[in-house]
Amino acid sequence: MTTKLFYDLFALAVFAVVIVVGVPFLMGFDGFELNTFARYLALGIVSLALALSWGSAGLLNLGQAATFGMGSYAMAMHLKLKASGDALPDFMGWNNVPELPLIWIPFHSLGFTLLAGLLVPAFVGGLIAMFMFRARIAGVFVAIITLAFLVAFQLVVIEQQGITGGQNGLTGLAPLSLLGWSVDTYDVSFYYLVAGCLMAAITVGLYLTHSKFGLILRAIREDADRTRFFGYNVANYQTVIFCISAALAGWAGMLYTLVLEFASPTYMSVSFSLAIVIWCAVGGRDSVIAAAIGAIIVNLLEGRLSDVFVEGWNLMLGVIFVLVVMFIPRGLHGLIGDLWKALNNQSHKQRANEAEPKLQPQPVKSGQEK
Amino acid sequence: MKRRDFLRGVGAVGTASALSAPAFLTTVSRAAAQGTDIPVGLLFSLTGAVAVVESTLHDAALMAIEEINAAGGVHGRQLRPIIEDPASDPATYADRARRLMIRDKCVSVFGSYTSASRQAVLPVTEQRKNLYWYPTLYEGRECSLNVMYGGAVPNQQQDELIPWAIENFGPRFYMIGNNYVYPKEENNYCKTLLEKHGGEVVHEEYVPLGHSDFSSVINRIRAEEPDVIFATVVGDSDVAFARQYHAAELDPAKMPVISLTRSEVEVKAIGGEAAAGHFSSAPYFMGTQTPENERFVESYKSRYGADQVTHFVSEAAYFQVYQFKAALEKLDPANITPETIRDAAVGLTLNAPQGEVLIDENLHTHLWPKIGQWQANGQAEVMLESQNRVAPLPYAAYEGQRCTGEGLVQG
Amino acid sequence: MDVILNQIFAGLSMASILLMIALGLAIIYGAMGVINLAHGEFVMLGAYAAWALQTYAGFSIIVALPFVFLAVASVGWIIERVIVQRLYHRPLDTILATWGIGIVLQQLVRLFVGAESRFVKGPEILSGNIEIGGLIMSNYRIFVIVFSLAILAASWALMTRTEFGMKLRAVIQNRQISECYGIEAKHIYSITFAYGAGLAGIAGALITPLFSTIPTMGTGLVVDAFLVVIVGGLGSLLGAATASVLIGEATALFSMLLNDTLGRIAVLAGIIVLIRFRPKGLFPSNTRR
Amino acid sequence: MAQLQVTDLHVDFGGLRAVDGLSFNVNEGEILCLLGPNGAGKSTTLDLICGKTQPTSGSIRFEGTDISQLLEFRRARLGIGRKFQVPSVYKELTVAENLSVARSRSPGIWHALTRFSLSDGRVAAPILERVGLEARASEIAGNLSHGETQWLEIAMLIAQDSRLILMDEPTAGMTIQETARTAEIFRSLSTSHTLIVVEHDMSFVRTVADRIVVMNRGAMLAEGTIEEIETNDDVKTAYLGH
Repeated sequence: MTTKLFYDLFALAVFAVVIVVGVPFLMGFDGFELNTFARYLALGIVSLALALSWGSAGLLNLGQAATFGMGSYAMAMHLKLKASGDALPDFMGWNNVPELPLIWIPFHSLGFTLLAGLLVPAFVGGLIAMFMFRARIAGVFVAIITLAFLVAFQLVVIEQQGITGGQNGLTGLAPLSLLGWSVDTYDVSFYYLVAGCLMAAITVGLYLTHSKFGLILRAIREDADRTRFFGYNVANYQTVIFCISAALAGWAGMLYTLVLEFASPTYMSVSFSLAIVIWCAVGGRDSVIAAAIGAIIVNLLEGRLSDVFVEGWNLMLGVIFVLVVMFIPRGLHGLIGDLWKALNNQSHKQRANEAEPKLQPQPVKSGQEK
Repeated sequence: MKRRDFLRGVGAVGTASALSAPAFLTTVSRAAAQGTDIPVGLLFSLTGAVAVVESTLHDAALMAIEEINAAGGVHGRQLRPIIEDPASDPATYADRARRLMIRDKCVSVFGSYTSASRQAVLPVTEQRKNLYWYPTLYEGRECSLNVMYGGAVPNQQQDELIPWAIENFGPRFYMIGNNYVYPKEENNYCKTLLEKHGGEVVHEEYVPLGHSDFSSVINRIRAEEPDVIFATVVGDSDVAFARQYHAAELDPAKMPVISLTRSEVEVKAIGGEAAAGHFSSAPYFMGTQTPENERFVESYKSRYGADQVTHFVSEAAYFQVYQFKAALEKLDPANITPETIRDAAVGLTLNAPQGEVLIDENLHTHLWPKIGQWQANGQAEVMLESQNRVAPLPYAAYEGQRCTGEGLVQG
Repeated sequence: MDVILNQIFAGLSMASILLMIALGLAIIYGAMGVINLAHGEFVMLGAYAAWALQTYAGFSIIVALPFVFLAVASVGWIIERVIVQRLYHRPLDTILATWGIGIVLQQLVRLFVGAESRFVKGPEILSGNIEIGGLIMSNYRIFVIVFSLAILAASWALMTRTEFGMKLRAVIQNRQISECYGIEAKHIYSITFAYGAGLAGIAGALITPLFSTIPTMGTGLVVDAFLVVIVGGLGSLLGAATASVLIGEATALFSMLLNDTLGRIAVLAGIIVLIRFRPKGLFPSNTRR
Repeated sequence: MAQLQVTDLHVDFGGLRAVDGLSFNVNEGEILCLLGPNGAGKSTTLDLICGKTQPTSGSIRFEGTDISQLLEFRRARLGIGRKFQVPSVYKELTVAENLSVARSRSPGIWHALTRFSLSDGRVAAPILERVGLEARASEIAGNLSHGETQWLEIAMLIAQDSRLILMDEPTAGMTIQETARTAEIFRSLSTSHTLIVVEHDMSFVRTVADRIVVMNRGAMLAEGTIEEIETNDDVKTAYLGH
């Protein structure tokens, strides 16, 4: 087992303990506080999904919010149908829609909804990825194309009011019932549902980054051409990671709808998409755990700052982002890594200094390997 | 220049302690150790796109709260405003509303301008049986038992307006609005009125929220030559529309824009010259002549600056706080809950700046609709004022549905 | 027929505004490869500068333009010196940093000037319309079109006909070698960034009579401007101009045939396809990489 | 039949004929050296064979299949490997990871998804030993010296195990000892691999080449053993400009 894998598993274990035991304990198992925290955890999943495509494969997907939104709407459609009973969802009446659109009908089934929330984003992500990567689009152009797609997609959602609820999104949703369990978002059990999903997502992410697949992605990130000459179909690799990342984003979106009890086109806005990038950057895009933690920390900080500085919190967040990008480009993960290294060197040195005078009086080379 | 303190900490919890490590994780309740204060939430965006309007609503509501406190509060208890900034983002509205209603145990929350933000706040409001005071005109078709609607619904804005417009300018209407539920619903209602009064729609179109280049729209208007431009464009879109309409030299005497959304705030940004000659329908204009309004405008200006304006949404944000206070006064101080406040508020009358308003059992407000023509000085001259207070019918466009004190009734 | 002519003019007018905004961005991106997401906020600062000069000093917009240019350019210069300069070797990170800068600028304006929409008066001489048959053209819009072409020409001359432009092109092609010849690349970059920011400022001042001046006004503009730059081709001024006209006219055409929302969606889809098949843009520069 | 058959190959770069009517064959197990003055089209020829550049006309057949229209990864899968002039290892990956990427017998996604990243460690160890990098397996490749980087790339080619290996100036920047060791490795490789080597170092060429092709202005100038080339008049003229 490599040290990196060991380090990641250790981090996962610590993180799991903090999330499963630490946080609920600190919050006194209070439903409201945990509900707020569940929101952060859901956002952690989408940040993690971005870390997979951006961190591992170097593909900056500024359209992550679009796939997140698809998952969110899939869940909202199911819950809206449930809330409407046999009647037509209310907003369709406002938009003079005479009967339930075809695309809504299968969302009566929860199973279909859950599948759609994963597969539709994956499918759409895959289409865009194939479209781009077959033509070897890379770097900034990936960012621009995905951004343009996001803007167009959000416009379509807003335009198709009869199907999507337009600007207001889908509101007035019923609670989810899962295998006979009616999900109360203010209950501790709901928090554990979301936490469990996050842990599962991290496990998937960790597996991917430690598989040979993850290795090839890192190779592609560094030099896609070189990797082609080893016989790897780079476009396929990029497409698959885009699909997986999109599916995870969709998953996060479904949870987000459950937490907030509505779906809104603002989940697909440019600023939300850039916010995901920021979370990922703050945590550290090289590690899926760090990216998830980044989302949690930034949102926690946002909640906290906005509590204390009603007027200045947005400004402070902006300043923090700029500072993070400038001074800790590899995020908290990189910072901790550097500190760890520095500490190691320090203790090496100390040990050398303490131990060596006894054995050998003359000065020797200390542990300053490059 | 800016009037708010830059880094104003809110609540009793000091900055340092609030940011300290253990408190960082858990969101400490600011309601703790506050004795007999009555916590009320203020949920208006101070940042982001909607802040243009919502910051004025915030100012008006806060002013009312502080006036009440200065006059001794209610039952000798002070109202304690708890301020949140939802940053124009529906998800943040939902999050902050949870804080106010659950953590801070506010007995009422005053907030928001757009329909999207109201609907984001609804789930938690209804689930917690809290009370949300919403001051904005809106599209109707909602009948929540937990929202106090202070603004006009379609019938209050349009019933007198449409026949008047047909009579004065002609029957051919061009509908332009932003692409969301409010303009669509207003237009739906407008169409039923047009049918009744012999008008017609020559074109109906919707532009995205925040749309800023109206060249194509103006070309179309020029080609269609309608009698009336029936506008439900909001915010900075409306400002851009009005300025470009003026720059294109379309004559308000021949083709006036009649807006349901344009208020003194927008006109100030449009510029009096460009806005002059066009019309708005609203229950309140800044120049309304009542003693209550004189007081309201004067103290608003002295507080926030002589260049500030009041308008039909900020007026509602202001009087709703007084309605809240009046409801509290009817209650036993030991029994103040959102639901008792609501029940006490039904049937209340209050001398608001626009005139005497009444809270209907459906929780909407009986208002005094007016039609104003904008002047070059940025004020409206009232052309027509309703003789009676008009009752709110949030389901006016839909036969067989009525919003009552028990909620929506069919048939 | 008149409708079509008017619509073509509307498209040109949109194109001129797009071009004004995109030009500074094209120069910055072309020279440094920096995706400057704070560009929209430079436009916003320009609008507010014009407002301040008009409200407190009584300057008409046109008189205010040089001051606006200098003011926003100096803000750009400071930002380049303090922040952007450190990120040239990390192009994707500049996206994030400049987005953060954008938030900060927006919030600073909101805190110190206020969130409300500000009124800026258009210049008197340019009010009114010119009518040629059924074609009605607003004088102010004509002015903006002419002005944007003038700025385009001036920028082109600056890049190709001056010593500064020569040095800049040298630095773009090979920074190390240029530095060996005594060209201070850092300095050149700062000035270029400031120039691009200044152009954005002018754009902001010029659109105030048409649009609404609020702290968030730049956010929506930057995405469009970016698409113009990418479609035009890396740093190509001619490309940016062509792309502006293309996008402006396409928007006008589609919004006539469909409506404004669908028009925008169609244009975005077209742009995506265009980037896919011509990632180097309409006018790829053949000097770099 | 020759393993690689290049027939009447042309390529234009915007009017510039980089390769102009080139034909040659390479037999299995042979080491072929490409010589020629700068700009003769040697690197371009390698680019054409491995798929980095598309020919304007002409054909390239590898083991009987026409590969001139295939994408580069397909050619790699058929068994063509490439070493570039500028050492191109993955500087952010460790030495062992570099080898793991290079070892691409099964380049499919499913295979990659079901293996851990260093699952071929056992295969990598002897290769690293062969190039003297066994002690640095977990070092980040970016930390290697220039010479070590060259070795790593050669190790990667060995790990890739292509039947035809294209080398662009493999000894550039190497010391005399290192060059000698490279020559040794090449000879041992040629028992099971075919090599095409672009090289300027004539002593190296003398040691390894079975056959030499001299190019000038995109076309073949001469072909033969080292002795034949050294006495060829055309070659002298081209090199000395007479």
